[in-house]
Amino acid sequence: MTDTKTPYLEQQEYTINMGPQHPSTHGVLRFVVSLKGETVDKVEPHLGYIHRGIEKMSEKMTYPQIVHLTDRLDYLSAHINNHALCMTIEKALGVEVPERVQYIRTIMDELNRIASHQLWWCAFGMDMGALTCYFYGLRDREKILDIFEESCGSRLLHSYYCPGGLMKDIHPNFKQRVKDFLTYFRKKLPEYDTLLTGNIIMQERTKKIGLMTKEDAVSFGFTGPAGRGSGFSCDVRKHHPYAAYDKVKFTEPLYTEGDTFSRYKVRMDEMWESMNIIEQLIDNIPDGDYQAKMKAVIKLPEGEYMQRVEAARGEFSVFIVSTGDKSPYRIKFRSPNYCNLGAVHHLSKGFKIADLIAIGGSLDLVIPDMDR
Amino acid sequence: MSFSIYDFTAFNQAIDQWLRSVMSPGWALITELTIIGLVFLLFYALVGLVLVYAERKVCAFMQCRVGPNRVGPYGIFQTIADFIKLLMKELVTIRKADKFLFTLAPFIVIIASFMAIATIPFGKGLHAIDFNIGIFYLLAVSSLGVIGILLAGWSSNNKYSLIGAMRSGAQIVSYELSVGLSLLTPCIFIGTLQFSGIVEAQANGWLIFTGHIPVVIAFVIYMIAATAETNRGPFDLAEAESELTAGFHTEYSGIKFAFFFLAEYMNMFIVASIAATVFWGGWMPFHISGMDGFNHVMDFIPPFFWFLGKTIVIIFLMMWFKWTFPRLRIDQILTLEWKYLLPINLVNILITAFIVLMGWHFVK
Amino acid sequence: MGLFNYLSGIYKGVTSLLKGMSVTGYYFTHPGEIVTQQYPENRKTLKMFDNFKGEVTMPHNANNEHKCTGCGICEMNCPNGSIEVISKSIVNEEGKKKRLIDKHIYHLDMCTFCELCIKTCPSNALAWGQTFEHAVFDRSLLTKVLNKPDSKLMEGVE
Amino acid sequence: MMNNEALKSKIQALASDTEFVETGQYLTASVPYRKIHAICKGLKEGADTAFDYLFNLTGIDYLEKNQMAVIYHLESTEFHHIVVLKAIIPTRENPEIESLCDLYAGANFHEREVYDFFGINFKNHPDMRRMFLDEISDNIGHPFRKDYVDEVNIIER
Repeated sequence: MTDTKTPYLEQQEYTINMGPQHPSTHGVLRFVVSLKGETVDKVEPHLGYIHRGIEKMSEKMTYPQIVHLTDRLDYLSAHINNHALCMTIEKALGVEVPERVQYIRTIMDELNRIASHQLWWCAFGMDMGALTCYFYGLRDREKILDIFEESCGSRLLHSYYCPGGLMKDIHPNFKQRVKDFLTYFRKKLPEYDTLLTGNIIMQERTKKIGLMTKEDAVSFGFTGPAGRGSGFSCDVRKHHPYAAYDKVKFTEPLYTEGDTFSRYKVRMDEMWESMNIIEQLIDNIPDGDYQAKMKAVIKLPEGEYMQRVEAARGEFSVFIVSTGDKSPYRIKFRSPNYCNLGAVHHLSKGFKIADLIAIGGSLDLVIPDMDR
Repeated sequence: MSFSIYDFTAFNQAIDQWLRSVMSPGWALITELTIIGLVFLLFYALVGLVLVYAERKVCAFMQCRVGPNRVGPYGIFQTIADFIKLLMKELVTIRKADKFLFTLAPFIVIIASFMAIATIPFGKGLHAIDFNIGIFYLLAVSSLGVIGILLAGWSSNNKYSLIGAMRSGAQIVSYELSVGLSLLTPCIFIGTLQFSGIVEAQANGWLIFTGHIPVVIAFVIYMIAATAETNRGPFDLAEAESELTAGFHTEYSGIKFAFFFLAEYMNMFIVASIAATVFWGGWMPFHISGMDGFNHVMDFIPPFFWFLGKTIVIIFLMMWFKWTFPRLRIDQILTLEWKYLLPINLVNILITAFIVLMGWHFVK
Repeated sequence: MGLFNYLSGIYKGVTSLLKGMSVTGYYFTHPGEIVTQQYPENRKTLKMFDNFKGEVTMPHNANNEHKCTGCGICEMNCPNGSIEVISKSIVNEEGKKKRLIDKHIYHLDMCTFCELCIKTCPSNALAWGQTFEHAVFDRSLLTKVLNKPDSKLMEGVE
Repeated sequence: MMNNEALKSKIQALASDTEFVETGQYLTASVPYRKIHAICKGLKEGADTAFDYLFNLTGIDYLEKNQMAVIYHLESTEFHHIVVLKAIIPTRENPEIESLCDLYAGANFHEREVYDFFGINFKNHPDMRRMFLDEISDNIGHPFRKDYVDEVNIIER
């Protein structure tokens, strides 16, 4: 059995505070790291610096209002979070969402996934010290953000989905822009590989670092690209398909090494897969309404509802306990980052402090998602 | 030799004689030292400003950006603006820091780089001092800088700084070996440690062209080791901004930080100029033996520009490294040194010695 | 064999590094690839997308008329209280009491751009504005009154 | 993949006084809270159930019924069947339930979060500390409880 204990720090240890303000914790996460020389002995995450109590706030809000709060969890996969909440509400109400909405949602989700992975790639490169990656990744991400801005109106926190459909229809340019982006990015993605993946320094830095076996990954609930790097087949899109994912063909990249490099490779492969998915859907968006008929005031029937989706960082799920009111009695967001963070000590024990940064980068931590 | 029009020896001697004629020899020496010091100080500041600007522009172009472009045309006054900002900033001292050492550290770093610049020949007769043990002196002096870094890390009373300083210590002490041994290869070929001698010996062709494969290998090793010695990416572990925030100079601000900053760029300039001098012939113009017409044309370009041009190319190479590669880990850095560079270097020196023994080399 | 591995490792490492350098070298020598936008200079040519969510506005027509009936649905739907509708009751010519909007106050500093007010407005009185340069020195300047002074309700809007 | 009936009988065998709700999406079992560890152990180790993946753990505060509940979502990575276990603790004063940390490593952080926000104490948890609010001074209570009052930060509209 894995040592799940996050140990108390003892007095004599050489500890450093990594965070709350540190260049590579990507937000206000604080690791208290106990070192033996350069080797990491214990890692203890301290959370709560930006906890906003979204779950508590949601208990006073109507369902359509909660949607915009889910954006602010994992802000890099805002569409996907919206999707999860909207699907939960739709499922509870038994609303049939138009086919067009399903397709658009799937495409948007995948675009969001690519954008998120691009940002991960550049931030990972930056964590490793290759600053140039950062600009290449952001440059390409900009194209996706333009697509989002044209259709949804904003670039990061879209609030584009609403229970029953979409806020507004896609822009007429949408299809063309997505196709342009795909041709553009298919050319640029191999460049990422030449610059960073193939680089001997990068490979030496990441291979056999931050090891996680499949059993441990399952036990930790280590989902998403991180889990798939350990051979844990955890793709919700594959196992519990939603939206239009049952209509497309895609493979789930799986690596069995369970090290930082395999987590890296999974994400790189996922970008290709996402492009494949979009390509299969973009020409077949059916005509129709962009919104199913909904009541003006949404009240969920009494009961418990759950919807799982595959966000860019792992499994995101929304759990709603309703008492038949217009706001939920209890809403819980199962955020992938929070569960992945639980494994940081397990992953980085015994490795160097520089490896801790690489491991953190390979988990792609987004702090607001943990500090819900 | 046809480049005598650019020979500064006579010019220097004229100044020397004039000074001695107007004052006692002792005062003349002091005056000369002061003048040289002032000239180098000016040069130092200028090179620092230019290199910072150049680095920003180079990395910007590599990253699909335009870089600084607001202060002055093409942003050329950006570094001056930054320097003024640094001058005006508050000097933060930490309560539990060792105040004396904390203040001393940046000076040691900058003095080390300042001393190293003295031996570099910018042109014929254009150097502060021409030791007959030039390279030896340079190696000795340039490794003083690590003391400053260690002091800075220790006295800051900051754990990040301490880790950074210790990394830097381990790294510089190791790479000092490679720098020294890789500079030995050309010295064996040429047979002198004096910089003027090294440059003169390359009159008929730069060492990198005439020195067989060993010199090329030595040059590559020198480039790697020199990048590591100056604490630049991909070997910038001492700073490692994603791991240690800013490493040994985390707690420094204002002009003290500017000293570290300037010293980093000066060190880069120094190691690049050594590479240019030892491997690429210093201020020696590009000559192809047998083509006199071509050689004469080359001679008309002043040696100072030859020297600067070569240095700039090597500095650009170092910038290119920094903005392309991810950072190494501390154990990998030491592995690279002790498992790869050092054995190759030793074998390389043996081969060089063998070549010289057999008399197969071109350099006289 | 060990020596061969050692040397091939060096060769592979060096080639991978050179490949990486070729990418950055390519961009260094191709200034056409620069993507930076010169922001304040390009204000004239900078056009936001049609759907861009800059701020909530209340479109008025040429006669200074808007469509807001003052029903307060936007205020009710706003998740963070960015909208306050202050309505007044007046008696029209026929002697009927009618609710009319006095002030439609919009706190831009609190707005999260969730679009619920615009989507739920029964008379489509609100729309997105395209301005995005909201930086001001005083926070109170971000509190805006959306209906223009002396504006009236458009004919035929109930 | 086991169907709901088979799962029901499995859980029934582990704890006889289990009630089932099947109206929702997943099979929900209201299990006696004292037996939660035994049930999860049985479900995890059973060869045909193999619930090895705890993907969600939630606390709920039922103020009117004077109950707290912990809800476990379990999935089998082998068979991909899902079961929801609902352990209702019939008190709001120092509620206590067994920890699942030794079965699921991921439960560690989930349980700390539930402890932090709901004040449900998990027995045998290796590190029962507050997760998010540990930097704040003590006695701030458990903010996700329905009767939590914070006059400064919670503004009722």
